[in-house]
Amino acid sequence: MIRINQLTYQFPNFTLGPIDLHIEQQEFFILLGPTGSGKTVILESIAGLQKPHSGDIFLFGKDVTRVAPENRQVGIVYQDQALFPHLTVQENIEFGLRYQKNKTKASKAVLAGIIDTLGLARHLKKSTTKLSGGEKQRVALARALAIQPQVLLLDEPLSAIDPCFRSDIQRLLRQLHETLPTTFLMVTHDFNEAFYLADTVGVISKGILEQTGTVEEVFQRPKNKAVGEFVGMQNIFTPQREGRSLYFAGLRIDAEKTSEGRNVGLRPEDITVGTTHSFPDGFMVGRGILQSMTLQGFGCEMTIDCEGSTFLVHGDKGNIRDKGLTIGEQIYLGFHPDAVHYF
Amino acid sequence: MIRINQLTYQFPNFTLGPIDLHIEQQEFFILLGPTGSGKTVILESIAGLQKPHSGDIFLFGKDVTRVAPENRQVGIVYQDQALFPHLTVQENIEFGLRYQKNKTKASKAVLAGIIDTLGLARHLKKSTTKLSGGEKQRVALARALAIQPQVLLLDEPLSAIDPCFRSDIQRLLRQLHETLPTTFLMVTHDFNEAFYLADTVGVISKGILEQTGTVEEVFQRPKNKAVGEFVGMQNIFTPQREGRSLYFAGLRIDAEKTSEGRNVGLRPEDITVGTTHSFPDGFMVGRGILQSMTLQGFGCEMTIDCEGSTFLVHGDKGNIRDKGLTIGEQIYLGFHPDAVHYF
Amino acid sequence: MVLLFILLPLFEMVSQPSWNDLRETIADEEVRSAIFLSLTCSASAAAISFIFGTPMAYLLARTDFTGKKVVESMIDLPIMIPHPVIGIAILSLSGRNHWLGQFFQDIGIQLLGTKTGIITVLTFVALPFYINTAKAGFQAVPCRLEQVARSLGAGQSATFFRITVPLTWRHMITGFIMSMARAISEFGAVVIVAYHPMIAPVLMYERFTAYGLKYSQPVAVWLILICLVLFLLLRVVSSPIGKKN
Amino acid sequence: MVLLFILLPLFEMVSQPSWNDLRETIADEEVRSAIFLSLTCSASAAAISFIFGTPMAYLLARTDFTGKKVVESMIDLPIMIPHPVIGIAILSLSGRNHWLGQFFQDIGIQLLGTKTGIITVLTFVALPFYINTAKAGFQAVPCRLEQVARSLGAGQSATFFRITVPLTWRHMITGFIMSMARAISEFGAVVIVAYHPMIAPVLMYERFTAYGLKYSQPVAVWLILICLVLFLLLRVVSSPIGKKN
Repeated sequence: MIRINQLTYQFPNFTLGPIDLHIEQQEFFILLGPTGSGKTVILESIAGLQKPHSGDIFLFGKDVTRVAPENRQVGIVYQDQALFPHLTVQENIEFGLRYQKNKTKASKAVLAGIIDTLGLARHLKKSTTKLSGGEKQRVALARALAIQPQVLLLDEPLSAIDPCFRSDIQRLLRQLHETLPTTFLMVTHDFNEAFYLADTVGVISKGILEQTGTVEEVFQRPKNKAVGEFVGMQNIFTPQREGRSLYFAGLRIDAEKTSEGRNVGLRPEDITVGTTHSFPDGFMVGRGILQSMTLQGFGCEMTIDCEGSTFLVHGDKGNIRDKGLTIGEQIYLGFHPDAVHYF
Repeated sequence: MIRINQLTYQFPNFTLGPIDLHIEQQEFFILLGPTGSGKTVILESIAGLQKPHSGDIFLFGKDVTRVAPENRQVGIVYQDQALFPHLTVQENIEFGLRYQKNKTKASKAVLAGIIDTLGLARHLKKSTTKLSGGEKQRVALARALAIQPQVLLLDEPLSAIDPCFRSDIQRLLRQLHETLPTTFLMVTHDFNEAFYLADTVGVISKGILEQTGTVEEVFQRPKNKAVGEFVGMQNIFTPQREGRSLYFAGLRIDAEKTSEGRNVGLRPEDITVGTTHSFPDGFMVGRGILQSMTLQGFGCEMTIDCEGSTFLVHGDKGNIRDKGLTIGEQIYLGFHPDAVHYF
Repeated sequence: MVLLFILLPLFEMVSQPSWNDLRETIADEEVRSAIFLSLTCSASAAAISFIFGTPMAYLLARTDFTGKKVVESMIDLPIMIPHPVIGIAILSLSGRNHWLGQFFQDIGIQLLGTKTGIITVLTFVALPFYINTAKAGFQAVPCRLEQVARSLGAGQSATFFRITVPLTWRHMITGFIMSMARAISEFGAVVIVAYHPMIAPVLMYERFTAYGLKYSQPVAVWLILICLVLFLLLRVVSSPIGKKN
Repeated sequence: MVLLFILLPLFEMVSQPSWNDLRETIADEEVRSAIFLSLTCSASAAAISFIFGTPMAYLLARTDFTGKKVVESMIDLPIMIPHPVIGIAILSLSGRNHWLGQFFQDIGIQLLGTKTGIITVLTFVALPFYINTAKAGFQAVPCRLEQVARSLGAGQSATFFRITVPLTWRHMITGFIMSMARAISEFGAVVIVAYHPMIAPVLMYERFTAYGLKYSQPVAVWLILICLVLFLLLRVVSSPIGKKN
């Protein structure tokens, strides 16, 4: 269990915190945030590699704020892997073993298991410089896991890897987390990774931890606009009062659900479009002008102007072709009221 | 119009080419390939910044193989932007102007238009070090476009930008290409970018240009396994002859369409799954065991074992939940015969 | 402790002579002209290094050829060679029984005991310091910036003066000052080529051998103060380079 | 042309003395002992630099503190200070009328005209070369590697010896050789502290003043050959560093 109390850092151009964070044992916690939001600093403070300006860090009930990194049993995997260039793959993986107190046969079996799971058996004698990005990342993982850490810290482990190999490593991380008794804490700027891997996520922005909760919670009920934008709600509007009701883009919303000055958010993929007014029962339906339509992969991205508010909509390419939409023409858009998020 | 004849390079660990390439005027051509496949070298040879080992380069009918870079009227935008750090944004953009022969008022208007389109007007007096990644990339674009080049070369312009801003720059590139009389040649390793932007694509791998054609052609009819894997066909099988027919994963395929020793490819998103045998008419249907199921963003990734062949399938999360699939159970998968690609 | 080892001797030496000694020494015409000669010869040597060293440094930073390592080693040679050897080597070349020395004498250039000789020797020792600093500066400018400038229509020399020089002038100035400081400090090579006209280190050596430690100290103090001023300049100019790291 | 300027004098000097002169010179007991003294004193100076300079270099590479620039400037001082001044400064400290000199004499250490004095002076000039090279080596090792080693359970000293040293020993050896070469080349500072016992550059200077150019050349050639061997060693050891760039 990791507990961080009122952790702060002061840098010349940047202030981090105060951060309060609680991570359960064996949880897979992902700290999400844009580049430069202070995520790596938090990891390094847990590993003891950065001295906090103030605040305390507890690992499994023990105050480790002043404990040297070598006595914390915390493994760390960096984005750039940081493999020891003068050692072979095997020497890298086994680097930490001699410092472990319980060098039993059991730990050797664990190590063999890790090497096997990560598919590194045939690379053991190689120099680390001969490996691909994905292989390097697996060596870095094996090296950190070899010491059987209580906590594994992952600093954007996927972003330096070619996209083709990213899903392999992702799957591997999921698998490792399921089989090992280790608590995983990973930082990333990609919310798809969080969606795939995390039990719990925290969103950090400009040094402030904006929201923590289960993946579903944070993605479906972002607490504020910053989190909303970060988890992919590209349609964010501020409803206006007209008479006794609140309106946005010509649509009336239930005044019970929100109040003036707050925002509503909609994901582009939750909106469907059509040339007629026929939408499933209970849908909120708006009318607008199709302004642009761009193909993207197997989907299509549209912008639709509804009474001055611009909606971004993702749709299925084939679906849209069938409906025969034309730019500049009137179009209907609809969505289930549950797809509207209030924050 | 760009024409490359038998271009080759010899590097200590790498041989490129011979490459033959023909790009039409005002085309948006994208050269796709993994990191280290020699894409940047091709761009630099067109710009005159690398001397080819052998081969010729023609721009608009003129042999420019031995022409100095400053006389080619070719703009280049690098992934790392390469802005001049000692100059302001405006000085960067206007750097090339004094070397242009036709300094008319018209070109000033064009410049103003470019600055406007790229939204740089309020940054002109700033130092380039104060800009974000996306802003820097826009300055680099403006600088290259200011000299009104015949050809604009783009070296992975999106990969160094935070994912949130990538789509903005993508839209901008599309818009610029539509309004300017310039031929665009971009290299990237991300096939989604190619899908969104390109008229024509070329796939390069290990120094060899494997296939060129329209986006649809290359994506739907990859010429060989290397291209197939690169454009997202994660299910590639080699059918086996049994009696007079060819089979893969227990499915019989039309012997007219392929021959022994060739491959079939299927995209994960073209396959649908179900617990019963009910699929639309004409679908090819196989039976297998659901081996794994992992949530990913708003979708779900499954692996299904069909008589020894493993299929990777992407599906809609809600859809799959409704069907109540369980790991280890029997499951049916189906796809339209048109979704099968032969190469 | 390392710092103490370097600073203590210097500090003690500076603090030993009285103000009176210092004032008397600087009033001495011989001392003043020796220091002046030291400064002008060093500055000339640095200027020559700048003119001939800049293209060489650029070439070494931008191109890659077989034997580049050998060339770099050769440029570093003057740092390693014993100083009197340098003086002897240069004199060997200018002797009357050597064709080059003969040629120089025919056009009126003499090295032994002349200002020209001093400057030649100082340039020899100063050159590597300039070239290495300037080379580091050129290497710090990404090739890509120059390539983009070329693609925007700027020719080779326009690119050099509008892109490369603005980004390396600090290194160039640092190199100039370093090579000048190195030239001022030289004694062993100069004393062989030209005992007269007397540069400051030679004068100081003469005073030491003729009158003893006490009389050489004030000259040393003056020389050290001048070096410190140069050195401060160096640090002020080069500090923004340090900040970038 | 720059290369010619550096190489021609050296080449001409090496080619002028006959084989006979060279053989006679090396047979001379005085020459041999001077060269031997030069080598041992320089090696001692380099070794002292290694022992005290390594922690200093590591500190400078890994920590950032206000006044770091000032400290770095001070370490560079010996490069810039005129060589006779260095000699005079060190003598100033060891004189009988100075408390430190008094202390040294009480414990039996004397600098003027002793091997100890020579080594002290040579360490003074050699130290910056070692520290700067070693510092560059330490800076080239990413902090992250050390951090990861710490997180894997290795203490500070285990990390230093298992990670840092294996990745910097080339730089350390290069620094050792550079500081030794710099020490061998020194003349101006040594001649003030210790004319006797005579190191090679001093001997050469004496032959030059006493007998003229022709008699000093063979000694110079021998000295230069030894420097070249050192130098080749330096390049052989440091070349893999160059390849990494």
